[in-house]
Amino acid sequence: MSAPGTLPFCLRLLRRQLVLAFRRPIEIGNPLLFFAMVVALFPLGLGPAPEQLSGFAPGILWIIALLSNLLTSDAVFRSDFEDGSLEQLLLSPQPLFLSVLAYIAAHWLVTGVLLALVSPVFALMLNLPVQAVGVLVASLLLGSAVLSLVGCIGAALTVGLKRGGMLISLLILPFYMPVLIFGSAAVQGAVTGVPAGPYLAILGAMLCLAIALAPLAIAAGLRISVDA
Amino acid sequence: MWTFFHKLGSPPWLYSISGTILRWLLPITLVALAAGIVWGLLFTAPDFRQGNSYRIIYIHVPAAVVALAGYYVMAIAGAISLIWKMKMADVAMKACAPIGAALTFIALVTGSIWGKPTWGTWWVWDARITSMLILLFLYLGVVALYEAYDNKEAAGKACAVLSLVGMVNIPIIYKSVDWWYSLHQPASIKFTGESSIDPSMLYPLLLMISAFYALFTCCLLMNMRAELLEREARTNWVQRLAKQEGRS
Amino acid sequence: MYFDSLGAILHMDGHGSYVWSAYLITLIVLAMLLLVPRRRQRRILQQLDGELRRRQGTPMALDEES
Amino acid sequence: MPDTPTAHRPLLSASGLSLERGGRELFSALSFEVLPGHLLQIEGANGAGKTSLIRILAGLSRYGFTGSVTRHAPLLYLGHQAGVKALLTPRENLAWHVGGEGDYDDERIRDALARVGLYGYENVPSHALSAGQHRRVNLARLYLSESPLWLLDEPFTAIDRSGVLDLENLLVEHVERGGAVVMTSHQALQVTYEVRFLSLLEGLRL
Repeated sequence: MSAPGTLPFCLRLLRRQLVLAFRRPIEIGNPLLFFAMVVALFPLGLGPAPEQLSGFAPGILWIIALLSNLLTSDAVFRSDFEDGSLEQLLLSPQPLFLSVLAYIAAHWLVTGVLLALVSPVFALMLNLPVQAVGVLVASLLLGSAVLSLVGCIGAALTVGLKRGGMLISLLILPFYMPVLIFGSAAVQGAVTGVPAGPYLAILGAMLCLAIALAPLAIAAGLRISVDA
Repeated sequence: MWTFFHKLGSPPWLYSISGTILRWLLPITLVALAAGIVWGLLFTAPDFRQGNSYRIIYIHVPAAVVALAGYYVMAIAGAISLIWKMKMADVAMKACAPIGAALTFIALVTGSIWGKPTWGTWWVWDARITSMLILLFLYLGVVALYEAYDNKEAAGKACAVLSLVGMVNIPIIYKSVDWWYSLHQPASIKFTGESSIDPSMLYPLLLMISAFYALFTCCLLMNMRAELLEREARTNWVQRLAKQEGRS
Repeated sequence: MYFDSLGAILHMDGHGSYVWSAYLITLIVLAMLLLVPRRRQRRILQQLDGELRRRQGTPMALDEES
Repeated sequence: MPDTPTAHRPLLSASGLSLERGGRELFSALSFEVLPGHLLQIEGANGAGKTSLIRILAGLSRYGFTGSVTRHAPLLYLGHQAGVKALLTPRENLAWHVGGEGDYDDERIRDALARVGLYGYENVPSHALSAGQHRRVNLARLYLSESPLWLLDEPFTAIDRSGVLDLENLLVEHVERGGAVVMTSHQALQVTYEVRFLSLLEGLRL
């Protein structure tokens, strides 16, 4: 018997993270609930006029998706850090780059993908024109993967800190901005009839870059956090 | 090359050489700064469209340029500290963040003050100002992360990682903000293009940019010296120094 | 010199308050940037010197105490 | 795989390790080698730096010390925390362990859990187990592991008397097979095997 291959190991990690998430369903529900509640805040703050809301809808939906992603990314490594599993992960003979990707994939599946899938409901509540809903879902799917990758950098750097919650937002929000710009522009474009392909392509390019580089930073961050 | 690195890694050597550099550089910087300010404020003709308010350019642009360059200095120092585990690079990186944040702050405040007579409003979400604001956030993130760690060595490493991530992201952020602004461009607001700037305005600007670079270097060295003393407080050379200079 | 009088310098055709306030703020921030590390350096050295003297217990320190 | 251990090739060598914390020197110029068959106990009072040393040896601490550590063999490190997820069952905890050491089938896991006295607990959610049982789940990794080098930080904490005996036997078995153990503990090992002691201040002694 020898160490498992890298791919089986990563799939096993992914499965472990997903099982952990689904055994505590409330943790999965929280970001969705957050999404719904903040959506309800905007008509209260901006007024219920449908035209106005539909004008702001792409930006609003993207900002809320971004915030709910941000709020959950803090927890990605925290429980593993607290119970010592993270030390074991660092000592494992498997490449940390790929095991970290498994963690991120799990996070993306239970927040980003889920948010993207329920977003049409909220889009309709905010009077987003129907022709833009498809682009909204696609841009959220792509964009939230980038958000998860970048958010985990912040999570890795702050996981060892007792009061990391607020700090992670300060570190990570600037890096979210390009994603927000192109994500909401894609939806905005779809509303006005501009083809969304180029925007989605740029989001895809960001995703490729993030997949290539973010795990390096996350691995370094985890080593530092465990060391401190 | 390697011996130079080794020397750089030696705190007493760095302390004394930076002292020598500062003795020359600081006066030169202050004179250049004063000369540039007087030149820009009093001896140049006003811009034909913006009038005298454009004189703010002599501090706004240098501060912005050096603030951005400072982030790269910080990130490179961070990379050196991560790769070669050089403690002095750690010290330099840590010293960069507050200086860069202060310069970014200057660029933002002067830009905002400049905006009032030019655009009639204190704040415009123009591409350059927005980018500067994000740069300020990036700097403050590094400072906040450093302060959050109790273990200062780990803090240095974490900030190095963060500043490297920032270095990769800054071009992306700048390009996206540029693009975003061109998408939403309000028509009437535009800078007088800096490419067509008159030489009589350009020379004092170049002088000020150089002076700001020198000033950044001076502040960096001074911060590093203070940081060095604090980190090396238990060593002989610092204690000797304290006996000589501490009793004033 | 572009301006004729001190008044013109201060007024700058109505933009004086903006220009001067911008320069003033800049100078204050720059001065702080230069003074803070200097003061910090001096404080560290003084503290360390005090610590060393305390440890050696020189009579000078006793005199000051009484 | 410790099948044909070459007794003179070290599994781990440390040279010139020095560590300073808060202006206090915890240890300095510590050099030693861990050979197959060594059972090494790190000695020192609370706060003497035992945990710091074992984390340096494991490679978890990478900054703040001088000297170098070379690891020549796969290692298994058990730290203070059990690393057991309350939401997973003991079987899942071991089968999906993030350490990624090996693929263990259910039978091996059942055996290992039986050895640490958790027979029949394979599929109970871990939050129903006590802290001591969490530690036992973690110790079950020792029965599964094939790493020749074990670094154990206070393995006896929260383990009852019979558990301690089992563990001591396991350690001896492991070193007799050609493995090596480096451990910290406050209590003396009750074993017939030769135990080496590493004092943080004086270095290696028998």
